[in-house]
Amino acid sequence: MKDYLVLRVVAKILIAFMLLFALYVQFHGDFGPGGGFQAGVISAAAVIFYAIIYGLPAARAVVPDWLVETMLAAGVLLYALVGVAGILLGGNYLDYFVLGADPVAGQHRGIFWVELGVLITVAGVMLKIFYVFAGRGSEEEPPS
Amino acid sequence: MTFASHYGYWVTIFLAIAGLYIVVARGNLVKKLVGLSIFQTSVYLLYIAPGKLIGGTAPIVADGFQVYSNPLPHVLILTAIVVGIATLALGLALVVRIKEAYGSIEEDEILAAERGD
Amino acid sequence: MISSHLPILLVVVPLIAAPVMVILRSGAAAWVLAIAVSWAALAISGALFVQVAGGGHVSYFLGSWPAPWGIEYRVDVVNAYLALLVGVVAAVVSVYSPRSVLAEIEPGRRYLFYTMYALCLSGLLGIAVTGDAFNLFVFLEISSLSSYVLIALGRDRRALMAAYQYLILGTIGATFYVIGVGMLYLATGTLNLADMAARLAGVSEPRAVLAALAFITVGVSLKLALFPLHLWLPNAYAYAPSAVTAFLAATATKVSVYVLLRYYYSVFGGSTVFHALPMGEILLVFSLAAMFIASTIAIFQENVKRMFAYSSVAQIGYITLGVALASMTGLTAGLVHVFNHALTKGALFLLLGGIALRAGAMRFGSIGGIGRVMPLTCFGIVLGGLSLIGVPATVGFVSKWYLVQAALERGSPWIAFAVVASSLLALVYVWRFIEVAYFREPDARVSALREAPASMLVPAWALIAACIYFGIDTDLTLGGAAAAAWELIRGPQ
Amino acid sequence: MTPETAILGAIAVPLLGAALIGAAHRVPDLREAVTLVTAVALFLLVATLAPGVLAGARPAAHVAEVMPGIDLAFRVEPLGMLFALVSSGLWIVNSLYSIGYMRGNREAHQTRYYVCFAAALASTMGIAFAGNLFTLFLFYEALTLVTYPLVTHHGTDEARRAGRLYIGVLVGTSIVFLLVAIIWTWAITGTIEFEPGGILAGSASNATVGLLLALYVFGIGKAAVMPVHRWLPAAMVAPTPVSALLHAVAVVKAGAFAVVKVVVYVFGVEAISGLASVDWLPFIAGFTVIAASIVALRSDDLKRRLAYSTVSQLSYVVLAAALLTPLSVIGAALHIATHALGKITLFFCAGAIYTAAHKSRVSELDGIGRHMPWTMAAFTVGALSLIGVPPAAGFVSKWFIISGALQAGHYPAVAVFIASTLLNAAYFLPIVHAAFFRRGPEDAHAAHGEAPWPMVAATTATAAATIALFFVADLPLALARQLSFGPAG
Amino acid sequence: MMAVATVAIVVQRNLFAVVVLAGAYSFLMATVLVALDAPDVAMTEASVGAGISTVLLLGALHLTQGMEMKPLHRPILPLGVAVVTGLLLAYGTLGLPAYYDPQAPIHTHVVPRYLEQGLEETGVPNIVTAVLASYRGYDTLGETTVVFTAGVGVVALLRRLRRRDGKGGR
Repeated sequence: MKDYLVLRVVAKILIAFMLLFALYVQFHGDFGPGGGFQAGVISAAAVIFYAIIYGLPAARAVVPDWLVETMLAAGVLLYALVGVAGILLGGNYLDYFVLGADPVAGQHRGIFWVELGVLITVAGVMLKIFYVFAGRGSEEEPPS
Repeated sequence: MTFASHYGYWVTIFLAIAGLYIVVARGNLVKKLVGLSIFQTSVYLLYIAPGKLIGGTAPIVADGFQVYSNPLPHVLILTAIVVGIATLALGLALVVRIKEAYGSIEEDEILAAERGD
Repeated sequence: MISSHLPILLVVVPLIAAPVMVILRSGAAAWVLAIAVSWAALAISGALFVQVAGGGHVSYFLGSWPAPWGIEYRVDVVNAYLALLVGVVAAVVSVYSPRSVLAEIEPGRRYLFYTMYALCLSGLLGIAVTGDAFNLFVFLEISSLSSYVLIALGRDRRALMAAYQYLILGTIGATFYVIGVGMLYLATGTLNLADMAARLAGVSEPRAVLAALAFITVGVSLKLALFPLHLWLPNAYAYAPSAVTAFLAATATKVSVYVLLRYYYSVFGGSTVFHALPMGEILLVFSLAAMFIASTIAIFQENVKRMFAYSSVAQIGYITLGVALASMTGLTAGLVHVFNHALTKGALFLLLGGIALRAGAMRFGSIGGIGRVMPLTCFGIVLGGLSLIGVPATVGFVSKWYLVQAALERGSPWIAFAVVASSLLALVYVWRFIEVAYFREPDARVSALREAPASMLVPAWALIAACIYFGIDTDLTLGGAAAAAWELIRGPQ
Repeated sequence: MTPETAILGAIAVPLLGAALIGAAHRVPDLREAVTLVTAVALFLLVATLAPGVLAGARPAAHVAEVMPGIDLAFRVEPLGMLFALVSSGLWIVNSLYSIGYMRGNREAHQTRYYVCFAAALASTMGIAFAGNLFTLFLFYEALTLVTYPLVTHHGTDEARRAGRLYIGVLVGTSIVFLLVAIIWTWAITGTIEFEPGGILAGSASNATVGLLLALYVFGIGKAAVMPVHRWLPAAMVAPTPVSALLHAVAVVKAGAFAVVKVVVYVFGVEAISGLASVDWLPFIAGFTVIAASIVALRSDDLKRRLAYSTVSQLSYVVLAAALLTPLSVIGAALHIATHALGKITLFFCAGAIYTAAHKSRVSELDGIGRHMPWTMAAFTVGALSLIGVPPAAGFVSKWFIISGALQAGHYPAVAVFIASTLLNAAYFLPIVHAAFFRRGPEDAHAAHGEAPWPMVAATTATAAATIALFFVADLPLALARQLSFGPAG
Repeated sequence: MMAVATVAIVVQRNLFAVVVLAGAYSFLMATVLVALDAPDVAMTEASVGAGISTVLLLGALHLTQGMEMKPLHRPILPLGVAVVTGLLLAYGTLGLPAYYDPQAPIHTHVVPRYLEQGLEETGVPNIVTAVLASYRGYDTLGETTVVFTAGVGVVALLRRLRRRDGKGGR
């Protein structure tokens, strides 16, 4: 597919929108449906889409393996550390109340960070799995 | 309690039976996994369906709504879904390795090969 | 201040270590971390045990949300006893692992191996300390997924198939568990175990509860490989990397036993399960079947690891038998056997790992006369085997004593005879190993072997020594088991 | 030295010896020296306990509480004292003999042999001094396990089969019957201590007592009551000193000892005498006595003949204990000692013959007395002792047993004793006769003379002891009396 | 319709078709979930069930094989197992409170607090998010860990190493 100009152009725009949508889902999760997980999936999907259009190597160039692997670890770490922060600030584990000036603000901050953690890990894992599966397909076009 | 009041459960039950049947009966490793995820999805309904309330709405607090459907099952099932997909991914990875090791993804053929080992 | 956070630290320390290992991407560093967290787990669980040994329990509200709205960690002597067991095994295995990992895992995978190990540990501990039905499921999955991977990392290609089968059956089991929990939730509206128990009293319609009991029993029994749901276990144990086999054999099934006990006694209530329902009789039948059939199968195995795997199925039968007897003595017997069998089997599989490292093969045919070239390893296996048989001054004897006593107290001597008779089957398969190891002339390949490295012998022998020591001084094991049994029988306060 | 340390020492010394022997495996002379020293030390250690026990003391030592109410504890009472004295004493001569035998036959794995031997003695002491059923069981199993390498010493297929039978029968019976019996006792009475007068008295129903007695008697497979005797003849594949250990020093004696001890201290002689549910035991034992003697009579292999003679002689002890009269119990205790002396002598002779002349069949022994006078003289003494002819020690114990039987008015038993005595004579005397009064094919014997001196020395020593014991039977008698009549008696 | 899809999955032996059907099935499931006022779940189910798992399955098939063998043995036992399970489910569910019963314990216990104080306690109007991230945030940590575990696991299993890999054993 690498030489369908239209597709490539459309894809570029589309991917931009997908990422945007991902962020929307992420931060609008407080008010509407959605949250870290869905956002992660979508942003991963964006990259996967990119890989499908431009081929795996190109995608790997944009989002290199080491980054992905770090992502999938970093997310969990972030989440877990938010919990530890709760302890350090004198609360229980995953206690958000102590994170901010007043409880609700603390809750907000806590939820924000953990959702971010979820996003990172989920996106990382999805990408990683995709890479690995596709990479195994002896470098040819991954299916779908 | 009437049959009607429980019809939602019957879907659950049907799905559970079908899924479990695929898992146990079919020898194809991929198909087993598909069956497994169907079996898991049947649980989603078991949890969520009873959470619905007549005239209720999605549990997003806003003015003008009093009755909300039960959010807790939603949360649990979100987790369950994630666990399901994680299991599926892992299972598929295993299947790929098995295919490379045995050259087949049919249980019977593989067990036959193992007897050779 | 820190002491109030022990329950959560127990779980989170290994959980945090895992991603760090991935980020560091170094086998050596990962191993150092693994050792650190394992010993940390041991220390924390020990401290917890001391905290609750006197009775009573420690509650920990995650996110400071009071139960039942938030998730509660609830540690009484039962969990602590189990966590301590997991801690001990983890500590030993972590020291043991590097040598076998070097031999069995490709360099690029080693840090991933340790990551999985840390996750598995965290999952098991999470199951042990949580007081929330659904949280238990989540951690069950963490430990399960990681153990599938750990098993699949074995060298033999059959390890892959074993892991796959375990994945299928394990997931079915977990799903059964979730269904059970779902019914309990729909019937009571809560997920907190203690709260659930309290509200179950007010549930008029028993059928949902019965079904839940059935689903949870079946689901967990799949996990603990209660005969005839053990089909995944022998291959999984036989072909997994040595360290993994030892770790899982000593912890995973034991944790499942705990879950079962927790539901029977702390949620449904012992009297409901064993007096209103024939649960005891049902368990009794399956336990006896496990003891005899599995032991008999073990006798005819050609692969030593597989033989001891089947013996595990049989030994699990002993544990559930103790549970099935549903008396203070019986429960004590079951719980003490949880600990004792963990020690014994852990030691045995660690030592077999030494043979796997040196000889490569595990078939009786290819290790004839190995006792001459690997004296320490084989003598250790002999001692472990004696503990399986239940020779006095080993831990196996203590368990057997209490099982028989419980059977006699229950007024059914035939069970007592069944217990001792089945241990004769153990005598047979253990002796099979002894004769192969000592009476066959070692062929050229065997006589070229060397004794296992100290880094493997020392941890393994530490466990063997424990098998002997706790066979003579039973204050800790028996005391803990008795306290736990009492806590369970007394029911929720 | 306090009695307590002496008791613990009796266990520790042989173990220490075993360690040293293992350490000295490079230097055979040193190794054997260690063995002898250990043996002597052990005997002296045990001997220090005797006066106190004779004076009525019951020294005890508590090691650890294994399970609530179940201790690892020792308590020396007359029977155990007697047993300990006999086996520790015989160990000295046996070690001496072993040195000759193992070197004479160039046996392999000699270090392992001596180590296991010492370990076996440690377990025996444990059995002898056991203060409760648990301790008894513990060391009983230990003895089985440490003697296994001795039985299978040659590592041949035959040895392996014998080993299987040995472990299978001994561990099997002990776990399936003995262990259950012990736990049952515990469940009924709440104690497993050995108490004068018994612990079951009153707390167990008539039928239960009978069942328990069966469990104990057949659970203690080492007592080789038919039908659980098969392991003993099979174990004959082992080197002769091992046979001596099995038959005289430790194993079967431990069995007989355990039976007597259980009857006296768990059931209580008075408590169960006359109970209908225990009548069967004398007949089982009596049957074993006769049947085993007949088998012995019909077997041409010398060691096999001796083995079956042991089976029958052991059932003397069981039978005597089962008669439940004070005199017969004394006789039982004594017979443990006297049979030990007689039988070890006979085995020494068999081994000596094998070593010197490489003969193991009765039919080959014609005229051998001329070449091995000392050995065959000793053999004669041993044989007389087992038959029960004065002036050999066997007479004393048999006297008490038979008078016990008469006292009980148990005439079947009396008949058994008389018949068996005749049988004993029938399977021993021909050997003596052949050895001395028949002349064998000359050329065959020209080759050999007496066995190596340590063996001859040991043999003559035990033979002499057999005679001596007849004249100075006071010590064992005194101990045995206390068994029936308490310290006062 | 879901039923139809399921039956089709059972009978269909072309695995690609099975996968596609599974995707369709997930979409249907998602719509049902929306109907049940569970938009979050629906969204996830759609993205996961219809999206990721489909991709994964296709990827796996691409690496393995497309057709399923005809099963050798008669599936009596499996059917039995499945049906027994179903009956047990039926038995249990019949004992459960009827649908749409506001008095059912799940509506009267625990949850009210989420719905009533959730907003002021966490400041998050989407109660699902509130519960997910805060009240039961620890579950979500576990969930994330599960994902992480799966990711690392897949890497551990499928990563290509310099040495030939995948071939286990001997």
